[in-house]
Amino acid sequence: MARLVVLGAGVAGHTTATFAKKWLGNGHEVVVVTPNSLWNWIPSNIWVGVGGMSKEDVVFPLAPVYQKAGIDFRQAKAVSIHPEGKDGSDTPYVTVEYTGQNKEGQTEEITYDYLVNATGPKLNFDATPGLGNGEGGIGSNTVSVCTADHAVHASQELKQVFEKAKRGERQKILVGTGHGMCTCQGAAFEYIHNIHHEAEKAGVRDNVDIKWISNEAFLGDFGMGGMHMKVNGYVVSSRIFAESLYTERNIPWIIGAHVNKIEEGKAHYELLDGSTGEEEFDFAMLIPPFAGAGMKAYDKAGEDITSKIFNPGGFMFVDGDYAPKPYDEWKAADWPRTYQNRDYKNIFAAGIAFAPPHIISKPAKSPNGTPINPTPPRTGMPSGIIGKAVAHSIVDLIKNGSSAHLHEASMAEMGAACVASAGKGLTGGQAAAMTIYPVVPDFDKYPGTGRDTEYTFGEIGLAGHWIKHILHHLFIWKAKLKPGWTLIPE
Amino acid sequence: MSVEENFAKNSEFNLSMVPSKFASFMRTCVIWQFIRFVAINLKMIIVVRKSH
Amino acid sequence: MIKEERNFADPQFETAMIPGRFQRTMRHCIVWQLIRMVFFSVRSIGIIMVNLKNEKELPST
Amino acid sequence: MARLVILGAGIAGHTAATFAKKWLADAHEVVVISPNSLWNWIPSNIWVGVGKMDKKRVTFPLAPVYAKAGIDFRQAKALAIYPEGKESDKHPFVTIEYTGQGREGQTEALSYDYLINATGPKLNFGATPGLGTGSHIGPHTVSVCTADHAAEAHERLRAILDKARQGHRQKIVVGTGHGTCTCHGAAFEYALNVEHAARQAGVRDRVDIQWISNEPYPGDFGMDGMQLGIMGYVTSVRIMAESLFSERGIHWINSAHVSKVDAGRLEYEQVDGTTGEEAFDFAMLIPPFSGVGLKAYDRQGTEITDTMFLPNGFMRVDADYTPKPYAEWKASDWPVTYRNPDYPNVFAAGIAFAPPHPISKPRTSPRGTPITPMPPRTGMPSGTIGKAVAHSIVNLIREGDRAKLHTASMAEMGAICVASAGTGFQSGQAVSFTMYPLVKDFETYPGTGRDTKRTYGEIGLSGHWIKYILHHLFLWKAKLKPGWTLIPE
Repeated sequence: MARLVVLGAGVAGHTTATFAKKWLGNGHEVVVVTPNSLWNWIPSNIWVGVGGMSKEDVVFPLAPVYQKAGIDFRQAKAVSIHPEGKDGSDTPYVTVEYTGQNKEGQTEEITYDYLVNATGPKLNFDATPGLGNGEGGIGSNTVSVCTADHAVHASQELKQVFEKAKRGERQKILVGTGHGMCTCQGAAFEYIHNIHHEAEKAGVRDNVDIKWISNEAFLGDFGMGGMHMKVNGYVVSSRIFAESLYTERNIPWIIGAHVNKIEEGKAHYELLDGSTGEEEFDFAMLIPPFAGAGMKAYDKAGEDITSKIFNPGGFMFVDGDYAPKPYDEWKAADWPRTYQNRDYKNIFAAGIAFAPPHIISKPAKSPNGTPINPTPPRTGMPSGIIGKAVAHSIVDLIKNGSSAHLHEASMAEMGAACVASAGKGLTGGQAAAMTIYPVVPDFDKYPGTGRDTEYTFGEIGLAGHWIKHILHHLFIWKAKLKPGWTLIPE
Repeated sequence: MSVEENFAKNSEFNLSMVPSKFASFMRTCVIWQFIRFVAINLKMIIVVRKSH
Repeated sequence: MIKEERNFADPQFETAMIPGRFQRTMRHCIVWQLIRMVFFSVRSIGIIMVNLKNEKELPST
Repeated sequence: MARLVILGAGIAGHTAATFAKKWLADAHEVVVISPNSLWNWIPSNIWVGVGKMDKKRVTFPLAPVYAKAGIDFRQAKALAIYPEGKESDKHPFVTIEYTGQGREGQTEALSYDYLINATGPKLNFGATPGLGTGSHIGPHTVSVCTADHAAEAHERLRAILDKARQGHRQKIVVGTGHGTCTCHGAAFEYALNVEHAARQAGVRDRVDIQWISNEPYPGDFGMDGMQLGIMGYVTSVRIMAESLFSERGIHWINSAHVSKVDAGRLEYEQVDGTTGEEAFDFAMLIPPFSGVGLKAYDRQGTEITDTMFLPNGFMRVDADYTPKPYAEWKASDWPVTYRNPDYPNVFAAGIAFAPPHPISKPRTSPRGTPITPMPPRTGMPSGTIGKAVAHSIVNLIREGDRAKLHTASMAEMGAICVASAGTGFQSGQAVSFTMYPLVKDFETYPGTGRDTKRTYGEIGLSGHWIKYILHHLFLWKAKLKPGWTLIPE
């Protein structure tokens, strides 16, 4: 009987755990370690952030679902990995610290045969002074929509801003990224357009200035170096697509910006050309940069081997090619395929937790040396696909031994469907529906745009909103393991 | 006419394609969007199948 | 190799809309282009009518 | 019996002359003075330049047409205007020098009651060293501004395509030869037609095509660009122009003043002060336009050229020429009747009238070189203005000084423009534009300065058909064949 320990119950971890359990049955053990008691469908948080949904609509308690599935659930935070065991035992284990289940603060060692690191990101608010409260939480100056609780807070603040605007006070809203190395521009993109939509519905749009600020080199980069997609029979850069949408909605943009300091009602930033500026606001939603969850690793002797297993950002090394190379030597083949740790073959990393070999956008620095470039998104559909492939590999390893064939899910051979909401409403809503193939551009296969324009496509309209709404229910259904959940693709 | 005034507000808006009244209407026209709904779903299913 | 993708390899061509196969075909589809010609002619007549309408008579000074 | 003298037989002059004669009939005299014996449908010259038409198909002799219409045609060049006559005879007159009709070199004084200056542009090749001297093109570049130039351009282009066929890489540069050029449309069409020709010849991959222009971006066209309706969107023509170049692999250099041309090499300066050079095997560079260099004298014989003409040689009309900063320019600055403010019996039509200011934003390089595209006044606006001026003069002749004048303000005038992107009944393409108004009017249209319902563009084969039909239609009209008056300008 083997034991698989999954750290994290986000899209990647939950997918890995549920599929592994389904395939392994009761013959083996699946343990999930996560500090949160609730599962959260993160893509819908932006709707919570504008008051279109309540927190209850986007979360559900994990414990009953795992109990029914026969998964051992520990509401705890992973602290360290000991892949070689310790003195007197070769069995690898992780130490965890409970955050719930009436064992708060207790630590425990959980041994594993196979480990999946799917801890997701740490929301690194501290990277920018004023962005957070110094404890990794959200500060009083800006709001966030990264968690359901953050989004609830954001919606309350936004309501006040709208009320002031209704009374005739001019309000300034700033949405974007709070640091030069942020990813997840998509969420901020959705949020700004949802704010615009809600402001119009509330009849206060004329009294509200909405502005975008982000670390992208151009609007529509999204951390993927932009993309060229089919629109109306033309192939266009996502830059035109995005700029058009912002123009249509009268949202000006500041681009290539590293937000380096937040004060009450004011954001300071540095631009790619080295110039600096500041922007005042009454309400700001700035996405924090992501870091690894901050786990440590120790060898048998108790020596710290964190830097061997994790990159300096705290993301885990897997089977990617991490040799530093200049931008034009980057290859699609550098990207990991199996997500197996390069040193410990029984450890895998899925979702945001794995270290990408390099960013996808073109790296850029300001003259002062500040790197200002979006880091690659690893959320949503790719997370799910990677989680499932990793589960598949581990199940085969358990069943067939170490000679088993590993399953592959390279982001350079993976497409993604992405629906970015631009306003909620059954008949008045809109969303940009995009498909992109592959996520990481492959210039050898597709010289020019790096992607297959037959499958890279974008369109905005009500249909996109319907899709996003259906996906919301579909994925919550799937995550709850309700009948037919395996039929729903990642 | 209302949205195209945006062009005048900001010079960086000049490289944009702003939908006319007809295009804006089609974006929320239920019948047309239902057709697009089916079309987009087909496209997405193709990409999902290619990715696994 | 698809034509429109090759063109995007040059950074100067980034902000362009390059027609895909369908658009390129439509540009040379005789039936569709006949319709477009009628359409454009109607538009042109509109412009000519406006020009005629705008030709005013001013008193000589 | 009054005499109307028209200087120039281009689109504006020919339109004015033929309509004036039709309306005035035999009761009054219409005299046309033009140094050229042939009428030329200039928009089709670009097809001559790629060898798709020969010179004969875009020109015809003027003399027989005018003889039939009863217009007095003098193949001569206008030298000077004497709007106050002489001390001895107060009747105004122009002096001309014959260039044909067996009287070459003879000069003559021709009195007039009304005068229309429709002399068009002087092709000022001399403005850029190496582009040419004076109004004559130099050996290094070609032009498509006249039918003869276009025919020569084709000869040289053919040689270039032959060399490419033999495997030699060839570099073609097309664009404007000076910082103050206008008429980008012709160069734009030529660039696309050359690309089309290279593709048809099967040598496109051995020919590099480079666009160089004084516009701030492709698609400015001297009109500050435009926002047009296309496929249900409103977008800047810049996207459309850049897309066309991108689709066809034509690179562009913007905001460039070509400062010097040598054999196979040109130097340019950009608005940000940077300089560069471009080697070429074949270059078609449009020269800047200036007035033809008419002089004017008062009764005593004192030169008054400066009061009748602006320094660039274009004639003052009823526009507001007060220098103003860009932000204060108004649609109402533009002329309405094209009447000279000092001499009410003198009018200017087409390129010959002085525009009050550019339409594009004027810019200068750090060294002080102006790099500003000048407003186009060709094609449809020329014809419309010519007809309105003829109308006014006919009224004046018939009804005296109290008569009403006709208006044709470019700020209230729409234009139709079809820019060829390659010929062929099935393989051709052209961009068809309609725009209204020509001069942006931000008071009436606060967004884009133009009415986007009437400003529209589309590319396709149908555009080519339209351009082809227009070619025949306007030649028919210019030849005054049956029904010519039904064809609008």
